[in-house]
Amino acid sequence: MDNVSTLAAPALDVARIRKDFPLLQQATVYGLPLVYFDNGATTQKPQVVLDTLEQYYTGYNSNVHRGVHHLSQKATDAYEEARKTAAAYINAQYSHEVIFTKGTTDSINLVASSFGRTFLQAGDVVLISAMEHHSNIVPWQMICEEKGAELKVIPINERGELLMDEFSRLLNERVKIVAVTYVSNTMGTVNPVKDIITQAHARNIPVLLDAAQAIQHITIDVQDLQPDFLAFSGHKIYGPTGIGVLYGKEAWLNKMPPYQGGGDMIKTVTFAKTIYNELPYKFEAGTPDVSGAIGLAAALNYLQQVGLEKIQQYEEQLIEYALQALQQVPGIRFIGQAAHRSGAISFLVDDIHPYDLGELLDKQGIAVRTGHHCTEPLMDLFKIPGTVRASLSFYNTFEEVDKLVAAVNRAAAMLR
Amino acid sequence: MDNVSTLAAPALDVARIRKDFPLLQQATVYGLPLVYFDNGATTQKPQVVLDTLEQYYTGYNSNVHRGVHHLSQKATDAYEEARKTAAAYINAQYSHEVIFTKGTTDSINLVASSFGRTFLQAGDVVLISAMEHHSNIVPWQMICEEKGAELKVIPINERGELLMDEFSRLLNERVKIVAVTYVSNTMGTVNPVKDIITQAHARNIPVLLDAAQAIQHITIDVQDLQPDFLAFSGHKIYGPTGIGVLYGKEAWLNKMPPYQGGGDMIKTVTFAKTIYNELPYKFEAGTPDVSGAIGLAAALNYLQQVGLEKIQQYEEQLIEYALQALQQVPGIRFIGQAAHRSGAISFLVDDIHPYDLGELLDKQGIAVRTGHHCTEPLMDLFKIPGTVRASLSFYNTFEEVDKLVAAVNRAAAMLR
Amino acid sequence: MTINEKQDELIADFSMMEEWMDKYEYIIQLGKELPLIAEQYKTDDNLIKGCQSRVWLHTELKDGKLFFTGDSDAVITKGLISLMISVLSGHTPKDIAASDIYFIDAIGLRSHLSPTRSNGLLSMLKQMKLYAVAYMAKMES
Amino acid sequence: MTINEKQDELIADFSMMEEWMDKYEYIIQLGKELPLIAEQYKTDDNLIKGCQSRVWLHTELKDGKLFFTGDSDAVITKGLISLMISVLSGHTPKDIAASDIYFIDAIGLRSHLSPTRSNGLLSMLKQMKLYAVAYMAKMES
Ligand SMILES: Cc1ncc(COP(=O)(O)O)c(C=O)c1O
Ligand SMILES: Cc1ncc(COP(=O)(O)O)c(C=O)c1O
Repeated sequence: MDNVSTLAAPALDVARIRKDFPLLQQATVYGLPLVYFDNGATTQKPQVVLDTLEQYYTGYNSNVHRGVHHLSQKATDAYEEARKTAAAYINAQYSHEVIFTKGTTDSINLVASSFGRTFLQAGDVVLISAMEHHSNIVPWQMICEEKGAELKVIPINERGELLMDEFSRLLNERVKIVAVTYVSNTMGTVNPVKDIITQAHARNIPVLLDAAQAIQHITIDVQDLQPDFLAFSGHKIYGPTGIGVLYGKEAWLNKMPPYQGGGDMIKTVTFAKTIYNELPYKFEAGTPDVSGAIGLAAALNYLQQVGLEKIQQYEEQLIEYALQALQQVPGIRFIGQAAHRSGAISFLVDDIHPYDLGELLDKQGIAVRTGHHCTEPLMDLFKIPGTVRASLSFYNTFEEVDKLVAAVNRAAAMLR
Repeated sequence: MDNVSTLAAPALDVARIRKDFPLLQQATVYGLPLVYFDNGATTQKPQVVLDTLEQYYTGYNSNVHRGVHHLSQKATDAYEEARKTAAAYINAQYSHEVIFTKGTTDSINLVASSFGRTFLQAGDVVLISAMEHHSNIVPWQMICEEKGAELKVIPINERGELLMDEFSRLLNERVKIVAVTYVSNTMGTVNPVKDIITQAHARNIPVLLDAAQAIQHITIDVQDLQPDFLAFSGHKIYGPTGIGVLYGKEAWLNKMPPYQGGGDMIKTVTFAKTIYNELPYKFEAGTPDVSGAIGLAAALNYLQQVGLEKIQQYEEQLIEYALQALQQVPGIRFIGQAAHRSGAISFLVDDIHPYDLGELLDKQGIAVRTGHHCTEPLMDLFKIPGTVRASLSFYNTFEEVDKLVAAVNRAAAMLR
Repeated sequence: MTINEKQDELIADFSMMEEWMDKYEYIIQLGKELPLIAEQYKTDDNLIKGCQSRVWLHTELKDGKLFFTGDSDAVITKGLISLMISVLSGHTPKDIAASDIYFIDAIGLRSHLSPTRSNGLLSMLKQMKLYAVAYMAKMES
Repeated sequence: MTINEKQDELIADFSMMEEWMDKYEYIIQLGKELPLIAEQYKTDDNLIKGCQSRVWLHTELKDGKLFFTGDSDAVITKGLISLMISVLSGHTPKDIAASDIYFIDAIGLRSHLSPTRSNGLLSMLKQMKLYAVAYMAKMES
């Protein structure tokens, strides 16, 4: 088959890129070189991230803020510089609109709890979509239950695309916030978030974007896109585990009460009355994950250096190639066939259990994820127990895709 | 002066210990070798912790739980092994009584929110002490305000010791939880927590121990001590930033609702109804800080290897030496003179502002902390703007103490 | 054959296969040959917790011996059930309860299976022993 | 002397001291000599935010020129106020508002001061310029 993607020159020199990732260079599985297609779950880290952590811990590890001594100053500077880097990466207007959290889940919980406690009342509606990750479902369920509010769901079509007409119909004055994923972690669907935000804003309804699966694939400019909140995880964008970002518009963050109490988030404390600090500190109680923030900034700088546009181009070539190559597998069925997609490819072969397929791919050195991918309601909708999900990164190669296809064929033959 | 501590042989070979800490080996400040006495704020990391992080990221970085592939299995095993290590370190009965959090602040907020929402009602009392860190004040203030409960405070004497008679008087059936620090981060007071727990339990009142400043200095056996909750931070016990532990008795944790919603903390999710996972996962929403947990376990193993008893013995020698040496400084005044103490030494010299003193110590290569140490109510009580705090670790030396004393003398002479 | 003889036989069988893919081929084959549970026993009661795939297990006592049947929606899991059944089925509750199941580790299954699957296998073993203990108690009373 | 001449003089003074401890000695000396603010002006209104120590600053206009007095509970901070005052006091609001304060960086104060202190210094500068701008507006109207 004449495949456009293979004919076009790859937008990146992937062989060179891969040298930056020590795990990709050295990891073997059962004696086979590792083929890592579980990037939706977490990504590998470039050497510069590890070096940054090492430099921090051997050079200037110290607690930040309020420190009178030299190391504390260096650590504070680096931590605040990391915030600026993250803010610049999404083109936030102010760096204090970037709150460092534990990850996407923590970010969404912060908003659900703090926004919810202030702005949600009995009878109000929180609008999510049918393809949300549990992390963008359960926090809203919890606050809705507490407040007597209702969770409503934007439905999708059989290709895994949002029904935008239904969305428009669901938007009414009862809706107090819309919380949707930018990119589906299970199906790779890229949602029309600009349209969603425009429609919601026309009714003065704020929008939270779950960008956990978008930030590493798509250039995001919050001043252009105008989300009110945006959440992502460091570990999914080539940074350390345990760190994440909540972007929030200053105006909203200022209106919201703190989420956690503790050191750094206060101005003055007496037993009678406590005055909260200003942004971003109001939302960062306790000693922050300094190494995590600095490591994340190193990852973001690395991506800028490689070039976001090139990464995006190459990933588009790769995903198109993978879709076309996988299509040749007899009996394959894609879960999610959106016109606009990124990152993840979910599939099933005949009636083979995804778990069996995943196990035999692993034994051939190929790491994929199987199961519901924390999107159980979506699985229920498609009436399937789960999928096999291959999720791609710019460090994956066309040859790795070929290996995946061969391994799927071999596994399917055994399991049929 | 005949100083017992200097005559006794040091319980540790500190020169050898220091070789394990790369930052201590190489860091200089203004061309001077660093003297790091800010261990109460955060501790330096032994090489084995850095190696563990490096091995994780270059060898088996992967998302944990539910993974079908080899790396995910390795990462899951290591993460759960880290939980067992942490559980064994405090002698928890079950490893699922150990919840990984962001740190002490996160741990206390979890309990304040989850316990508070379930067990606190209008008119109830939360009992804390006058020497608490903001992280063990503000979360309780927040939940008390939400529930209409009252925050009451165990007073202290002028030496910085809890008034245990007052404590007994304050204990009545309105008290629903006692939350106290094991060791004061500002004054180094070691509180009689065993007595506190016994008295509280006699009335069926649970006790939360803030062990942020205890876990690195004192051997803690939760089955002996019997706290219902215990919180500490990884970064203060020679582990990575961004990770911490909440220990909770199984019976309590099972009675409490989840704190955050997301991946991993659920068994099944539908839009209508979500069933929560069992312990410890119920309280660990989202991708955990895998590298942080593994790094923390490496730190705990390192401490076990050095020998907790030896560490404790040496630190006691060191603190006694430091107290006696500092006493020679003309005009010095200690804030906190408890009979039983550990870790931190707070002082003031004449009416010199602690901030000035700290700045000039820094310029002499000595890192201390100045200010209120996130214990503003305590500062208000003593009617001081803050203190100079030197906080000691087992990697500090007697010579470093001598340098501190000399530097304090020089700075005081300049500032008087 | 005793339970241990059956285990040793399985270990010998597996040791002849070098590649893990071959071992899986064998497990899958066993799965396809699994004596299927009668449909009426595929109830929620007979579901075993702790597996990513669903696993049913049913027990019957005949002439003082326990016989197992099972099923799963995943073929490899079926193969694992089949392995367990081939070792334990047809023995007395007492022997089953007292048995030391070492073939899983000896074959290397525990370290090669995905963690959820190997947890599932252990749940299965635990469940089978629980049944045995329950029948023992019944027979004694 | 113009504002810049005063800055250059300070830079020269500091460059003669090699050790940072000497520079601090000098700053502390300046602090002790600081023309103290009159007690009635040590109000919360005159407190500058963003310092670990407390800083008061008071302004007076005389013959078209601005004169500052200040105080702090910390001596080094007093020294820093003193530095700022020696540079800016006695100039017209216009000159102060338009001034480019480069001596802080040139002396190396920003990188040597603790971050809260250097933030405090910047807050102080900002406040002094704000006063100047306010007086300019007043004089024009
Ligand atoms: C006694 C005490 N409690 C709580 C904390 C808060 O710990 P973290 O900032 O690591 O959450 C600290 C450390 O600053 C502390 O000393
Ligand atoms: C779309 C989406 N949202 C949220 C999350 C949760 O991210 P984390 O587990 O890092 O908090 C994930 C990742 O699993 C995701 O894919």
